[in-house]
Amino acid sequence: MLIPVMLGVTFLVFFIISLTPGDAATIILGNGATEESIKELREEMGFNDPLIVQYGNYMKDLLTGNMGTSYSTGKLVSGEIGQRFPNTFKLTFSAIFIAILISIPIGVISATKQYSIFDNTGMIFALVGISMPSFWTGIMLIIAFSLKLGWFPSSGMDGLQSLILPAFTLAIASTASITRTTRSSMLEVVRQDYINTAKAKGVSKKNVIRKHALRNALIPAITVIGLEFGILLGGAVLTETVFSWPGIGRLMVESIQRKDTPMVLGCVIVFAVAFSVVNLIVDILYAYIDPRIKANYN
Amino acid sequence: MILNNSILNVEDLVIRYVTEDGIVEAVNGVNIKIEKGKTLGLVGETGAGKTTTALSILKLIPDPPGEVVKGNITLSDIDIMKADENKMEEIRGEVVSMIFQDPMTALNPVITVGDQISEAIYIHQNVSKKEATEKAKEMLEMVGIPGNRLGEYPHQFSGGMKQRVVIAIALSCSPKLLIADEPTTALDVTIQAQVLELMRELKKKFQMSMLMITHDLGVVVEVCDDVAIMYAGRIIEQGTLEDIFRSTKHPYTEGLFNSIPSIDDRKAKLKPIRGLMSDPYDLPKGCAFCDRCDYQMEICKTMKPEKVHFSDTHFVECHLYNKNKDFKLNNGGK
Amino acid sequence: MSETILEVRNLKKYFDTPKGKLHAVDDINFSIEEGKTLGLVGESGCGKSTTGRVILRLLNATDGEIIYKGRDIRTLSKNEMRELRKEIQIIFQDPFSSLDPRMTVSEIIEEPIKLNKLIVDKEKRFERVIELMDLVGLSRRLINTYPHELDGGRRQRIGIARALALNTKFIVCDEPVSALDVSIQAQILNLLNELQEKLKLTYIFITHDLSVVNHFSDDIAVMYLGKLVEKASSESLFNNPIHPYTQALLSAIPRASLDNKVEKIILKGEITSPINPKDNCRFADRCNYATDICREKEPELEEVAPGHFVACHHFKG
Amino acid sequence: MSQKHENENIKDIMDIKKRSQWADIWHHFKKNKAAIVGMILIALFVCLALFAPLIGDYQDDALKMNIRERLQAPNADHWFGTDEFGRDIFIRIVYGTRISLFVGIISVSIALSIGGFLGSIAGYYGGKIDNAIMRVLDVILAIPAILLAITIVAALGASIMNLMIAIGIANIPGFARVVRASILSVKDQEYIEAARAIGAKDHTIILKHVLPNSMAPIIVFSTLKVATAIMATASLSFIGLGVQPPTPEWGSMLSGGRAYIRDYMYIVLYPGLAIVLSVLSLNLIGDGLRDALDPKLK
Repeated sequence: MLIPVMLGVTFLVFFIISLTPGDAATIILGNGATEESIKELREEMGFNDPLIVQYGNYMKDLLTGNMGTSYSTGKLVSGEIGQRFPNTFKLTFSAIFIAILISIPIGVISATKQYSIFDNTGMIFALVGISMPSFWTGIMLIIAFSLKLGWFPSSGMDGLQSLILPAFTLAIASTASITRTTRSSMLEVVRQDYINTAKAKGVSKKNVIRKHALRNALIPAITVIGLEFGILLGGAVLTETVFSWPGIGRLMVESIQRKDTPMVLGCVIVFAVAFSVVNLIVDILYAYIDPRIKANYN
Repeated sequence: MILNNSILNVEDLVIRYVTEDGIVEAVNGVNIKIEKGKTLGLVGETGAGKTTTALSILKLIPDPPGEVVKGNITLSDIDIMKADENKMEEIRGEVVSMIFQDPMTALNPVITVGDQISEAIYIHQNVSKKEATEKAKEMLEMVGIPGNRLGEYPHQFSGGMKQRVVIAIALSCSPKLLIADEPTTALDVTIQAQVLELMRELKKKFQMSMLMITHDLGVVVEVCDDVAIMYAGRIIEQGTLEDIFRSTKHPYTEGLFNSIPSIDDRKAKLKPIRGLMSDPYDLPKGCAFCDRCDYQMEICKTMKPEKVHFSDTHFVECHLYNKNKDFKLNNGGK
Repeated sequence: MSETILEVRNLKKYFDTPKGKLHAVDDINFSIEEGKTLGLVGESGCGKSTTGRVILRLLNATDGEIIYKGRDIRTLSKNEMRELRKEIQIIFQDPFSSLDPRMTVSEIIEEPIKLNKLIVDKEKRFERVIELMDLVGLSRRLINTYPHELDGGRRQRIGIARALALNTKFIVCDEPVSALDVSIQAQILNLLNELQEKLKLTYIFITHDLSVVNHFSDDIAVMYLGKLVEKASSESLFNNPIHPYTQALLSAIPRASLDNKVEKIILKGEITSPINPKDNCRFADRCNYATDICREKEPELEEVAPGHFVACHHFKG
Repeated sequence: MSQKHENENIKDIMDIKKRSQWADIWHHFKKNKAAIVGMILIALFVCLALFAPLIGDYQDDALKMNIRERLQAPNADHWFGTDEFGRDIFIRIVYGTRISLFVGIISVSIALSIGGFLGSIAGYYGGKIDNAIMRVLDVILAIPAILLAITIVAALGASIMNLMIAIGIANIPGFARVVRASILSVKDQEYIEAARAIGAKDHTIILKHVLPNSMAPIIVFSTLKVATAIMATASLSFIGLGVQPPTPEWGSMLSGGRAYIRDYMYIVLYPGLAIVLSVLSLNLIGDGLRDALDPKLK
C-alpha cells in the first residue's frame, strides 16, 4: 500500500511544483545570463522534455538517493535535507511525546469525572488549545519566557534548553485535540455492556478503567494521534520559522522564497514519507491493540 | 418469615432517574424475596423497571441520572445499602454476579476470554495467576467450550458461545445469587434451548439461587420456581409457577397470557392488551395499569391498589379483590 | 377457487464476500395462493429476509424465476416494475430504521401516493392519509408528529399504512413484530389479520418465531442455510413435523404453559454461514441422525405426503 | 382492532401545526451556552466585516503609512495601538476580518463542492468507483493538508485567489471522506429500501432521503473546517505565502510585527487574539451543532 501511495504523492508534488511560473534555467543562472547559455542549460537539465519524462528521470535518481542539486547553493538536496532532518525529527517527536503524555491522562480523568470542575476546565483549555495558531502561541511564549523571564532562548538550536519552547508550542494543539478525543471515546466506552460485566465480577474502579476501558478507548485516540502527527509536521514549518529552528520546515520556507524548486520538492517528499511511515506504525499499533483487526491481517 | 433462609431480600425499593425532561420513577416500591436454591422469574415488558431493580442489587445504578430514593436490600445477610464501594467490589462476582442481555457486547473485545474468566477468580480467590487460568479452563469446559480456546478473543466466538463464556465468567466464583438479565433474548431459538439447558444444569450443580429477568413467560416455565410480574415499576402479582399460571389474578398478567400466540392451539385468538404503557414521566395517580384494563373501576383511577394475599406465596395488587377474593377473571390462566 | 398469485422457481441469490460466494438463497421453490399467507421460517442467517427482498426486487436474484400473476418479475423493465410496486409491498422488521426520521407521519404515508401520482389533489390525498391512519389504528392527532416521538408499535402501524397506501394486493412482512413487546406484538398481529380479511391481501410472513406463523399462516416453509428443508400446510407441519430441524425448532420454543410439556430436542453446534457450501445436507453437522450419505449427497425436496415436502435422506414421513 | 374515531374534522387536522425540525435543532442548540457565545462572537465578526467602512477608511486608515504615529501603545485614538508604519491596528484587524472570513468560507465551499461530489458518488455507488476515488484521495491525504497548501501556493504564487484554491484543494479529501461516510451510514437504512419499494426513483431517493439525513455531520464538519481555513490563511500569510503586505491580514500583521515584540507586544497580541477568538467561536458553534443535530440525544 505504501509504495503506490508514495508514487502518487511524488507525482502529485512533482506536478504541482512544475506549475511554478518562471524559467528554472533563468533562476539558476541569474538575470544577467545570456540567451545562449540559458538555452544550453535548459537542454542539459532536460527542462525541454515532457513532464512525465522529467518525472521518470527524477524518480530514477530518487531511488539512488539523489534528489538533485539546489538551484541557489548548488549543494546536493539530499545532503542538505539529511543534515536538517534530525532536527525536525527531534522537534516533532518531542512534541508528540509531550502531547500524548499530557492528553491521555487528562482525557481519561475528565471522562471518569464528567462535568466536574476538572473536566470543565480541562475542556475549556482544550478548546482554546485547538483554536490557537502555533506561530502566535510561539511568539507569545517567546515574549513571556525568553524576553521577560529569560528562562529559555528565543531562537536557534542549542541543547535541551532551546528545544523546550518550540516543542511545547508545537505540542499545544495536538495535546488539546487528543485530550478531546480520548475523553469522548472514553465516555463512549464506559457506557458499553462489557464495562458492566467487568464491574459485576468485582473488578475495582481503577482496574475497570485501566484494564477494560482504556485499551478500547485508545483505538480512536490512536487514529487521532496519527492524524495529529500530520498536522504537527505542517505546524513544524511555522514553529521552525518562529524559533529559527534549523529543520526541514524552515528550509522549505527559505527555498520557496528563493524559488529553489528541487529543494522544495525534496522537503515535501520527505514530509510525506515521514507522515506515511507514521501512519504505517499507527496501523501496526492498531493490530496490536485490537485483535479484531489483527484477525484481518492473518 | 424465616429470614436466614432467604438469600435476597429487597424491601420497598424506590429508584428514580432524574433527566432533563423530568423525573422517571423507574422502580416504585418493589419487594422481592428469593430463597436459597430457588429461582425467581421477574417478568415485564420494556421499561417496567426490571433491569434497574437488578442493577440496584449490585449497586451499579448509573448515578447520575439514577438515584436510589429508599429501600432495603439484604443479600446473604449483607446490608447492600450500607456497603461501601470496597465492600461491593468484594461482593460482586463472589456473592452475586450478573449476566447481561446481549452477549455480542457483554465481552471486552480486546481481552482474551481466558483472561476475562480468570480475572474474577484471581480477584476473589486466594490463588496465583496460573491457578486462576487453570480454573478458567475448567469453567470454559464446564459450559461446553474446549479448554484450548482460552487464548482466543470474543470475536472468534459465535453468539451462543459468547453467552456461554459470559455464563462461565458469572459462575467462576460460585456466587450464591445469579442475576440473569434476558440471557437468551438475543439468541436464536435452537441456541436458546441449548443455553437454557446449560443454565438449568449449572443451577443444580452450583446449588445457587437465581433472579431471572425476562419478558418471555415460556422461559419462565422452563427455569423458574416463582414468578413476579412487574408493571410500571411495581410488582403487581407474585406467586409460584402454579399460582401464576393456574390461577392468574391480575388483569395485566391475564393480558400477557392472552397476547402470546400459542403453538399448540392454532385456533386460539390473540387478545392483546389495548393501548400503551403509561408515560413513565407522568404515571397516573391510581393504578398504573388502569387505562389499559378491561376491568377498570372508578376507584382504580384515584387510588393505588394495596396488596391482596391469597396464600403465603401468592399476592396481587388490584382493586378487584378488595371486597371479594373469589373474583374470577374472564380467562384466567392457562 | 383461489389462484396462485406468486410462484418462485429455482430462486438463487449469491453474495460475493471476501471469503467466497455466500449462498444466501440456494435454489428454492414455493408458491402462494391469492388471499393466503405463507410463513417463511428460519433462524438468523438462513436467507429468509433475502428471499423477501429478492421477490420485491430490492435485491437482484442471481438465478431463477419469480412469477407474479403470470409475469416473471425479474424480466420487467424499470417502468413496469414501478407499476408493479403499486401492488406488492413490504413491511420491515425494524420500526426504527424503516421510517425516515426527517419526515412526519403524514409525509411518510403520503409519499407513495404522491410519487405514483395516485391522487393529485392535495386535499383528497390528505383525506386518504387520514383514512389509512384510521385503518391501521393510528390516532389522527399524531398526523404531524415525527417517528422518533412514537413507540415501536405505533411506528410499525405507520409502516403498515405506508405499505397499504397504494393498491396493495401482496405484502412481504419481514419479521414485523419481532422488535416489539409481547402485548404490542399481539396488537399488530391482530391488525395484520384483520387487514388481510378486509382487503383480501396475500402475505409472505417472514419470521424466526414458529408460534407466530402457526397463528397466522396457511402454509409454512422452513429454511435452513439457504435451502428449504420442509414445506407443508400449517396444520400438517405442526401436527407432523418430519425434518429433524423442524422437529428441533418446534420443540425448542419455550411454551408459556404448565401443561403439554414437550421433550426438548437439543441440537449440536450453531448455524454457520453458507459460504462455498459443499454438495451435502447443510444441516448434517448439527443433525442428531446424520449418517455418511448426509455428508456426501444433498437431499432433494420430496413430497412425502400430499402437499407435504421434506428434504431429508432419512425421514420421509 | 377497536378503533376510536375521533370526531375531528379533516380541516381541523390539517391545521395541526407541523413542528419544523429546524425549530427542534434550535431548541437544543440554544441550551448550549458556549455555542451561543460562539454564535454572538461570530455575528460580531461578520458585522465588523460588513460595516468596516463605517469604522475607518480602507485607503486612509488601514493602508496609508503615518510614520509620525508609529508604534503607539493602545490609547483613546487607537484602541489597539499603531503598528511600525503608524497604521491603526484595530482598523487593520477589522479589515482583516473580511479577508479571513472570505477566504475561510470560499475555500470551504470549494472543498465542500468538489469533495462532497466525489464523496457522494463514492458513497452512493460504491464498488469500483468508490475504490478508484478513495485511492486517489489517499494520495492527497498522505501529504499533510497545510503542507499541500503551502506547496500549491509556492507553485502558483502568493495571492488571495491562490490561497483559497490551495486551502480548498487541501481540504477536498477530508470532505470527500466525511460525505462518503455519512452517505454510507444512511444508505443502508431500511427507509431507503422502503422508498425503493414504493417506487421512488434514484434521484428522488438521493434528494429526499439520503441527502437530508446525511447533512448533520457535513454541516458540523464544514463549520469546523471554516475555523481551520481561517487558521491556515493566517499561517500561510505569516510565512509570506498568503496575503501580501500592505493588505491587512491577521497572519501577515503578526509576521510584520515580529521584529518589535520586545517592546511593543500589542502589535502581535491583538491580531493573534482575533484569530483565536474567531477560530474558537467557530469551534464552539461546531460542537454545539454536533450535539443539537445528533438524533441520538433527542
